[in-house]
Amino acid sequence: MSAWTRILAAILFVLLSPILAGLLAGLDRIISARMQSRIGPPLLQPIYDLLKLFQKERIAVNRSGHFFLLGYLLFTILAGIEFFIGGDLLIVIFALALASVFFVLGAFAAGSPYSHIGAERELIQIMASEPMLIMCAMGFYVATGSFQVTTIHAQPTPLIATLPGIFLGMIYILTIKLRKSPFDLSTSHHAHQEIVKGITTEFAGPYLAIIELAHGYETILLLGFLYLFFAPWPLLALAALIAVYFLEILADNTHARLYWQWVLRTSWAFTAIVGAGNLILLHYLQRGGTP
Amino acid sequence: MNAPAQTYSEIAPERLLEAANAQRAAGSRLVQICCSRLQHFELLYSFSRPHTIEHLRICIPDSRVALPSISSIYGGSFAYENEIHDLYGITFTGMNVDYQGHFFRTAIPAPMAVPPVCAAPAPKPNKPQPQKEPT
Amino acid sequence: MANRTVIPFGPQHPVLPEPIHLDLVIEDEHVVEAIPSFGFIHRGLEKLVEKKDFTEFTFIAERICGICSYIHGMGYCQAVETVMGLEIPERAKWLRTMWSELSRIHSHMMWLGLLADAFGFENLFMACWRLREGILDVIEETSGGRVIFGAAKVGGCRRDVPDDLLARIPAQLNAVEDELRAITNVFRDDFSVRQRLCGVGLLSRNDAYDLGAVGPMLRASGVAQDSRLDGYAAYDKIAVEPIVEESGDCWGRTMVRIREIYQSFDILRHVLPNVPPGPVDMKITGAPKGEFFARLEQPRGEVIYYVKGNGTKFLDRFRVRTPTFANIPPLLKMLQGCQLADVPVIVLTIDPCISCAER
Amino acid sequence: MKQKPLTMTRVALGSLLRKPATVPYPAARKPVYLATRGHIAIEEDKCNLCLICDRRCPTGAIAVDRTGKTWAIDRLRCIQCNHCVDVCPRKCLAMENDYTTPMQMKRSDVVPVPFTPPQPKPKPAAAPAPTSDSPLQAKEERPGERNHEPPDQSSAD
Repeated sequence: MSAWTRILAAILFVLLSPILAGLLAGLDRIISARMQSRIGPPLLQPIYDLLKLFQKERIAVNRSGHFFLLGYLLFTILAGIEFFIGGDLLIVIFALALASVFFVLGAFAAGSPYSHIGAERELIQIMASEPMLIMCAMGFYVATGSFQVTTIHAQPTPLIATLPGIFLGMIYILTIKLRKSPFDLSTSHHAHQEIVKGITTEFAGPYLAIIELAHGYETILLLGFLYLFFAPWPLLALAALIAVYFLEILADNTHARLYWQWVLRTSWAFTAIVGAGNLILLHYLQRGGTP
Repeated sequence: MNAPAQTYSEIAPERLLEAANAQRAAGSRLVQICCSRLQHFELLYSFSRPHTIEHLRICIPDSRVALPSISSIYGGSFAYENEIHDLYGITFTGMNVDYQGHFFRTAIPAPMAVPPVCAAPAPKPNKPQPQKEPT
Repeated sequence: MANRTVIPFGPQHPVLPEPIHLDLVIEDEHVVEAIPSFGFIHRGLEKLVEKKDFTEFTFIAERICGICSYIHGMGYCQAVETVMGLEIPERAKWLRTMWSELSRIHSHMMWLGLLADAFGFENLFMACWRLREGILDVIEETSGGRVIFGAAKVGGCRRDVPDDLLARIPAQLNAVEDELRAITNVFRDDFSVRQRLCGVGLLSRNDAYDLGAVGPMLRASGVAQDSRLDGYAAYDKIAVEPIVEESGDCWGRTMVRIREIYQSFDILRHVLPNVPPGPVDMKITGAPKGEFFARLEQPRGEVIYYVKGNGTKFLDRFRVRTPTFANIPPLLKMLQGCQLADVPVIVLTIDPCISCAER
Repeated sequence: MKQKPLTMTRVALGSLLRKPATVPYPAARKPVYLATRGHIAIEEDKCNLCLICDRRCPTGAIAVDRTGKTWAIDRLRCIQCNHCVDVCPRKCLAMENDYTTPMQMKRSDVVPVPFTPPQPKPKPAAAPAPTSDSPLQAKEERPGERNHEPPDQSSAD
């Protein structure tokens, strides 16, 4: 990749992601509505929502909370840029983790008990999902010998062939990251939850818009991760991403919200079995293949 | 209608605990406690077994008379007793859960303690309470 | 983090659409104690009876609650009728029975939806409410209102239902029932639903009895109590078997209500073809003098109407003891020691209607 | 009993393929029934301003002005109980089965009534005396007459 293509990729990511994520969320809402026999909102509704949030009054519960939110947005964007310019996967994962920590700190900065419980649950969700992200990077490394996204992307054969377990694990934690049932613990797409909007309770107006924006960037970035599994065949990749997203919506519509203990237990168990199992198997296969 | 027979009997406030114990021993369920503000205060305790409902009537001349709580016998009675306390200002002694007047949030204390607009003359109470409180 | 926090829960809480305030003392995510307070929408309806003509008070009695509206109106009328010694026409009794059962089905289906919403199952919630529309349509077609029927009247019913309409209803009910099976099977079998309901909010048989639980709460703890057995309206001509579950947890209460929905369908199928011809109301003369406790079975449980008349057009005392009020002490008991995530589910399983508990 | 995962899938996918059950409200409306209690309408030609509906309305939504010759209803206060229709001696009120359009501010619908009371021939009375056309004059006064604080109209659930 030349320097210019890298800059172009970064700019495209920063500009297009919110629109793409907004359209995706709009589709998500329409399909969810249809699954519930409703007509649902217009396709562009999430984008209208975002623009409206930015126009609202700025009310601060605690100023430091907003500083942390900016950190959340900034590090999510940085992670995305690093990913889409073909940088180091480990830096992407660390920047993403840092962003989540900023988000949690932002929620802790507000005094509300709902916000606190939401933040605690968000920490638990990070604990549930982070091992899988790291395992994913390790899987790519074992399969390709590199943490560079460009190298992984340039593989001649799709990685899904060697890393199916890692792919399954990634779909699993995508549900957590997208805040879909049964994992919508810390906050949910609608307020009908025992801790209301949980981690986002105390943020309103432009600050809530920042969270939505960062969430959009994060979604695109995670879909980028999944894309890497099918990199040589873009059309198949697109089909796979659509299928995965549809399954996420279906899961959201066929599950109750579950307890955080259950989420932590099953996420660890599932990712350990499929992720670590895949890694170990791959390791032995490669050793056996090239003695 | 094969509705169960309803009986009303009037008892003195002192005999309330004793009567409630007897109901409990007979296996009755506490159905409700109702307070009415006529010229005096009238409390009705309803107990039911299959096919019978018994109502115990207690008349007290004004809300300063404290009544014993039956929550040691029927654990769920505290809700009724707190409600009557908050709406009528009658005090119950020995409640197992006492919300100290914070069960019902009312703008004015004891809003239901005013006598009815169109009150009939008070019925002749049987023994202990002569009607002596003109309001 | 074993420090105690107090979480204010309600009166404005999205998952608890009822104006009750609970101070939840929590430790980690466990509830140590729940302290209720209400009175946010105390409307003084019981006091209003002193200013309203006893026949016109029916309109207010119907509006004590928006869901079990019909039985409130009917219970009030029944209490007044008994005080006045009226025997209402046979057709009115059967129509009252029909509307009571329709109102039970629609209330239970709404409740199922709210419960699904409380544990975060939006699709199930929407499905229950979509099917409930079918029942609401029947109610609207027969009574003119969707939830406030406006059909109760001292001395009978305010409107008659044409016989051809009565003959058409069973087909509509069957259509709803067929679709409902798939939904109630989800409540019965689904893994994630069972995770959230089984073993949650246990109420033992003794506690249920001692704390004065009523309705599905009491029946789910193994006590067969159903006021319909008293035989008001036309229930003396219908065999009603109380539906009892033994488990005493949230799942048991859900099952009681689901089975009651199907029982109500059965009752309606028996009632509709048997509505006798004749007038639906009678002329009322005089005014109530005396007192009476009417006991009826609402969807939420046993409800008590106490009427004390003094021989004028204005009653001395009208008291409603709603099932929600009786279920508050068991609710507080169940909330002790539960998880924070279970609070909405447990509160929902008493099917709270705080506005009728406060009148 | 056995637990099964994903039992809702069939319902969800089925709904996805079917038409939505909701209607986009202001553009399309659900059908109403013959019996539906929608709103109160008046045939003003028949009305004789007898005030019965005004006095008997449980929420005080109807206001009849005899001097100004108007009949007015506050639609937000009206609870569609049909009582005014039942008590109207001239049968000029009716319950229509369609709903009124939602309003953006509180106002009363005022209907002018073209009623001229028959002239009381012999005595020149200042106020219209109880005639056969206005049978309400002898209505008993009630305690707490015309309770203008209506009970909560909204149906709380």
